[in-house]
Amino acid sequence: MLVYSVRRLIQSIPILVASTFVIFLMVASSVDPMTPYLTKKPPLSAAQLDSLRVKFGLTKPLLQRYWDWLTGLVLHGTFGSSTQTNYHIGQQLGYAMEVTLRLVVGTILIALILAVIVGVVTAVRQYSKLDYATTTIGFLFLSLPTFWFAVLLKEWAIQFNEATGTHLFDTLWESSPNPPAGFLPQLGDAAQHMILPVVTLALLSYAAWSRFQRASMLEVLGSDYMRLARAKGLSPFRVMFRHGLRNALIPLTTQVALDTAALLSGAVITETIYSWRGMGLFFISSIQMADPNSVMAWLLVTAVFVIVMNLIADLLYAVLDPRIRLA
Amino acid sequence: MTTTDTTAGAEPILSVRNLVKEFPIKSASVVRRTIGAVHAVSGVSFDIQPGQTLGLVGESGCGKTTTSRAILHLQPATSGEVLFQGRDVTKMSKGELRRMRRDMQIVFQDPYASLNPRITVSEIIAEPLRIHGLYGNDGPGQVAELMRLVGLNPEHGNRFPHEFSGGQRQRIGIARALALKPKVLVLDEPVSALDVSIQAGVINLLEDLQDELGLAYLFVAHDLSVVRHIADRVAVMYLGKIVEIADGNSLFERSQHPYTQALISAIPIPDPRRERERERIIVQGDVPSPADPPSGCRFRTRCPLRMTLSETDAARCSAEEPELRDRGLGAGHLTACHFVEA
Amino acid sequence: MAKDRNRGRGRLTVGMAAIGALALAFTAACSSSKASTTQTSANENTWNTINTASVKDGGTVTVGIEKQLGDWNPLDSSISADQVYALDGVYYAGAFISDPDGSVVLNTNTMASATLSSTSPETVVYKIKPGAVWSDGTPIDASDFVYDWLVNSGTDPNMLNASSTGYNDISSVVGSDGGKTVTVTFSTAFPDWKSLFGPLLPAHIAAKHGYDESMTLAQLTADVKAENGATTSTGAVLQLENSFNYFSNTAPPVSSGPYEVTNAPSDGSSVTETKNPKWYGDGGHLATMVFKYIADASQEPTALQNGEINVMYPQPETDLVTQVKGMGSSVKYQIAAGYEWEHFDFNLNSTALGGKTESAQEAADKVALRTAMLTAVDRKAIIARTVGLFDPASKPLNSRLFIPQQAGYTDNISKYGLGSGSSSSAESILKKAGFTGIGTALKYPDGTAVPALTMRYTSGNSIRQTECNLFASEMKALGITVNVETTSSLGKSLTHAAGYDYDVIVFAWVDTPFPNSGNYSLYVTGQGQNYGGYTSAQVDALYKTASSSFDTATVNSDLNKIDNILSQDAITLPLYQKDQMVAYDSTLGNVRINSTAQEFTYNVQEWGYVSGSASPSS
Amino acid sequence: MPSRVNTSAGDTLGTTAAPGAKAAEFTVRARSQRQIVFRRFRQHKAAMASLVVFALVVLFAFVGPLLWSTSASFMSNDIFTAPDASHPFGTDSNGIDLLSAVMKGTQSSLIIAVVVSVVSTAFGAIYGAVSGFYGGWTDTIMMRIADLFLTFPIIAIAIMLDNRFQAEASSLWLLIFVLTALFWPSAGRVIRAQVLSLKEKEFVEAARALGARDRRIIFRHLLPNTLGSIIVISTLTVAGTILTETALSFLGFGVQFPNTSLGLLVTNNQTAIEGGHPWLFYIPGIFIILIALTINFIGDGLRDAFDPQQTRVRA
Repeated sequence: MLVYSVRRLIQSIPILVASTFVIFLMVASSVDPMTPYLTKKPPLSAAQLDSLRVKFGLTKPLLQRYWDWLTGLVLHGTFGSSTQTNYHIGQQLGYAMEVTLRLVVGTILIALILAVIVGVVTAVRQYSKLDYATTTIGFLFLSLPTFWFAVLLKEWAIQFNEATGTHLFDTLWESSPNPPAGFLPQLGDAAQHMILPVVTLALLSYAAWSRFQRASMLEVLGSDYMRLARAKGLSPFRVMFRHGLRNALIPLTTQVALDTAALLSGAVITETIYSWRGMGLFFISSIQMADPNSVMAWLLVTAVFVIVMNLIADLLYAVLDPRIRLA
Repeated sequence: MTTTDTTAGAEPILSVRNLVKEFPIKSASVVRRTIGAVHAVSGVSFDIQPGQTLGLVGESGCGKTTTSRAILHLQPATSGEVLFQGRDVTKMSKGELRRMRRDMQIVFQDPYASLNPRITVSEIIAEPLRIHGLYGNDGPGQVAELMRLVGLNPEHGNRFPHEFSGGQRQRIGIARALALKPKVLVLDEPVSALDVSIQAGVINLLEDLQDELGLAYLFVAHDLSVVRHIADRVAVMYLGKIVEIADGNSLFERSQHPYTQALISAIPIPDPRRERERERIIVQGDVPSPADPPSGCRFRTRCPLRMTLSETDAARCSAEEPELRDRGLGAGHLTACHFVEA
Repeated sequence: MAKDRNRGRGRLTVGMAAIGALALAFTAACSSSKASTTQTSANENTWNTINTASVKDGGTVTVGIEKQLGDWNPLDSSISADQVYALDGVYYAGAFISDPDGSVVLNTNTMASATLSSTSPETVVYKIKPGAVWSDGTPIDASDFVYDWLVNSGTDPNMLNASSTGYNDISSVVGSDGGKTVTVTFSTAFPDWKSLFGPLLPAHIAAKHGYDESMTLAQLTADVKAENGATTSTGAVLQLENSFNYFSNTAPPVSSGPYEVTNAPSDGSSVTETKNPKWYGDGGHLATMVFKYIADASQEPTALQNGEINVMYPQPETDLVTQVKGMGSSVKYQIAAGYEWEHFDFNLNSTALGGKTESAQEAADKVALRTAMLTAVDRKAIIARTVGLFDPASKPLNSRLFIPQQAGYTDNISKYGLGSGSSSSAESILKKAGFTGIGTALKYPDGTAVPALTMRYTSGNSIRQTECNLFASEMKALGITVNVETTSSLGKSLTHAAGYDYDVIVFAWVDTPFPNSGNYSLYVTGQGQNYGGYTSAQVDALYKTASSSFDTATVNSDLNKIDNILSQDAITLPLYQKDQMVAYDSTLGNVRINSTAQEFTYNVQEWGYVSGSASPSS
Repeated sequence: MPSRVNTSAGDTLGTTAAPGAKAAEFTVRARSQRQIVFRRFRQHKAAMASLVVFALVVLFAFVGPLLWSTSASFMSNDIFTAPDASHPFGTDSNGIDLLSAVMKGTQSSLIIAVVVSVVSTAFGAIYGAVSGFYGGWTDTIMMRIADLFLTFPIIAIAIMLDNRFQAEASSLWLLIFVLTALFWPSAGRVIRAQVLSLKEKEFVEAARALGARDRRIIFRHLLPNTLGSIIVISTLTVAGTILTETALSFLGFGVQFPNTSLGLLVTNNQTAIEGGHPWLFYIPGIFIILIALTINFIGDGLRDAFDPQQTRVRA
């Protein structure tokens, strides 16, 4: 397993390098850090603009710039300097990751629990009214545009707050600007802020996962060993959980691992609507600031997420399913 | 391995010489090196005369299917020669191989898996003709003729394989193999997947076709009973090697090798009374791993004969590999065992 | 990149071209209490007094900001939004401030006086109040003026200061009277001297980070010259840059305004400012101000409604205004036309509309074509479908160099019929000039077809989309095909970075209280903001005289002459003043719009919860 | 690496029955594959209903404009009128009739979705089949390239391409290109996984024994056997594309004026609920949901129809 992981990670290195190179070319050709400076009123002097070009490394050949970026990353662990003053890319990316992680962990927990329950119940009661109802609801969530749903949810939350005269839902930010003192009140504050974005993402993610869980549960239920277990006279509960659920969870687990990569790279829309300064907003603001190194840093981290989560998905598969041998 | 299967008579249409097929085993370390090999086929030699049938018999995993694939170059051999009409298949170019395939065809074991479920039967049978550019204006006629030849109703040509029974499917497979009018047909357990009641029908068909078209068969099977009917010569394989090869009658009547004897003793006898009295030779233990075959005689770990031998004789089994040669029976009856001289 | 993808975000990113005014870097917060009593504007007598209230001490105000926080140096060119400038102004005071009505007045909290003592050579004498100190107790004095001058002088190209306008005309800054009197002498006349010495940076802090306080301009010039164009500075020049960059990268260690930064998490999510204990001026009622980042303007009203912020100042738009109106009595808001104005601009580099030379641009057929096109534009119809939807008071703007609040404002547009929407006069102009195919497929007098024109607007900006649509349909009525396309980077399009890619464009400029120096770069040949490539010897000459005159009446008359020429040449058409908006808890007093680059925080020391209200305590 | 076959997509068809299941040596008059699939699909009530609704939406988008004469770009003087007889869907701030705008938006959303779905699935399937068929280094390299595409966060790429090419390329085709780049690798992975198991089937070996060339094996024997998956994937890609297009529009990088799409309509009116004209937000949104929902149901029906495994449990 370890050997396999190491080999996979080593295999990923050329992908990463190739990917950074392609992305570097793309970023270099589309994100011009000079843009904001070209239209200042009053304008910057030509000498100042030249000085900026040097500062941003635009006077060097493209390959040289890529090499500088790569060696900076590999030798010094830096993402290069930002075109913004007082902006440390690594540090800001760290904050963004922490914020996104909070969102993602909450989302996955809720979505996973929902998905497993709904998936199992609908599989066991396949073609029942309950199955049709939950399937329809699931498909409805699958068909909702994220921001449309988020806007509605926010609207309802505010109406709820106003109608009840409470402040149960916070509509913005990951915490209050000046959170209350003490651990518990702070936790409560964070929880209030988490409800809406987490519910948004969780409902949208659970829908796909519950379909997945239903499908694999159905497959397991139809398998010979389940029939055998039932024939042996084991209690239905025991059959379902010891034999059924355990095996049916395998595909879902790997799927969740894969989807996590996408969530980690930033639920751009959810983060925008709820003003969570996570990975998604980091990227959008990097583009708005026309800051190539920020964009590069974000893309690199995202690529690493994808590769690592892919690996984890494969490893999980092997751990959970003894029939799979990694080689 | 210098001994060859020397049946007197005409020039063989297919000669296999010292055929070896090994599958590499890769290490599980970070850098994947080849650290060993599965010795699936370890030096097999035989000849097939035109219009004759060679039965190739052995347990599952003994290498007989690999042999048949290597002969057709579906899995390239590691070493050795496969001479088809005197020309070495293993050294053929792509184009030569394609031409060779017109003359040497294969029928597969599983009539369900070997037919593409998405294609109609007439298209399946027409495919070889199309591949080799022979599907002209009379293509449909040829296909209908082939279907009739194997006993299928040509009107069913536009149906899909799943609409046919197992026996019918195997006939489709045979019709496909015959479409190019081959000279040699490799039959890879063509009836093992079929019900016993249907097996006879297919075997009869194969015999009729051989008579009609003058085909040579390499008939691969895992038990001797099927081969008995159809084979002119029979080769018995154990763990990648031929342990005994002889004309059909000679093998069944005068088998020398303990393994062959064990196989023959396992054939059920239709008479219940005799069947009850039949003395069975039980071979003990499991087949050793082909990745690490026993030294000397490969059968020695399970050999009933070896248990009766003196210690020195038994030591010879593990020290020296028995040569496949005439052990006193003549008439091309070759055996690979140190202790069976007649 | 500029991507004001929705109307609400316009404020943040129209930026690139339009915002610039902040670079004029004048003044800081802190005003005298006179703001609540004086009435100076001729046009709008409530500009400075709206929402005046007596307020109590204490309380916290949270302000929503649409930009990540962390740009600390208001003089740095990389500072990218007026939103941030609003915040920086709270802790760095300057010599003058702009009141909401546009009048530039002395910052009487910090300054005792500032007088123009001579015009030849131009000499200004500033007297700093004796009690004015930085929050660490160091007096605000002449050294701060000298530092401001040196970093803004434009001597060092590697110093990325936002603007050198005016500062590069100064020959000396001399302190006397223990540093409390500062005498500034100019080598070239700069009549807009009140725009100088806006935010003053603390020279004594700069000294701790490399700046040599004995440095003179002559020295700096000599050192830079010695570097001979090197892109990396050395020695004293580098030290000066380091001190400048220190202010960019570090939350201000000291404050000269009513509040000082006490908490600024490095993730840039918020800035908390508390009352400056050494505040020497009037007011300072609130205990704490929090500036908090919000990703998207359209999220602000809900945040205000939900009590998550107390003040917001988004770019107003229909839905947003409706939403705020719907919030009832708990929220007050103010909408007013400001210094930012929307306009259609021709690209004279396009041979269809002009050419590179003045003679090509002045060719009779081209002038007629441009005049006819602008005449056909119905500005009232545009307003009715855009800003008029939420601000019934919106009306066409009739000057390119002044806004109605300013004394020099004269109608130089409608008398030429531009923007009237009269297709009949447009057609007669074309007919008279010899055009054919009017209303079908327009041809120049020489018979060649007028090619299809490309018009661009910032993608996602639906107001501009409407404006372009209307323009296109009006041009179609004349027989001109206008293809409306978007640009994701207004800056790139304007500067033709990817080659010349528009014939007509719509965007906004931000005016300043200094119409002369503020608009110089827009219409003078070869200047940085003259994107359309306009060239007129007459305009250049008029600007030259206007730039050296100290007589406001002469300057205004010269500028209006220029404006008339621009109308006659029909190179651009102002549409309307863009509205500004501020919305806040109704219990907050003295919060009001200041549409100058001073921003609405100009009087932050006066802010507070209205006496008697149940204010949220911190 | 263990191959994860998407369990929800149809496995190989017609080869699942156990050997000897039909022992009789007489002809079975069985239904053709197509008939079976069609019959199973018809039994899926939700899918059938969805098919009808979806057909109506398509008619609405493509035939509607012929019957409803108001142009989607005509700015009338009726600003912000609520839905009534003359404007069944109301109008927006420009006085544009929302009914015609929704028709036009639906039209372009559907065109984008279908083009993306067909191109990405076709390309992905061929790519996956080639990769799986050749295996070894070819497979490793091809799959790593697909991984490379997966590591590019597509929204990021869209934004950057948009930034780069907007002046030069038509945004609609750029959008289609970007979305195709987004969806093909997943199709490729699923098909590859199937081909990996399919190529071990004897009929592939049979074809090779007959002398068939690689191209023939891939296109004649492997890909047709993944048809069920291909159809299901391409169906679901339509729903995915519609939603992704909406997301891109929200971020300002989707279809641009003068073109329109459902995503752009909703984005332009995202504050309309609070602004007092909620129909501008709800109506285009409901159309997006309608399309995505019906497509999801149709995809579900097809999956059931193609995959006999799922129906086995019914008994």
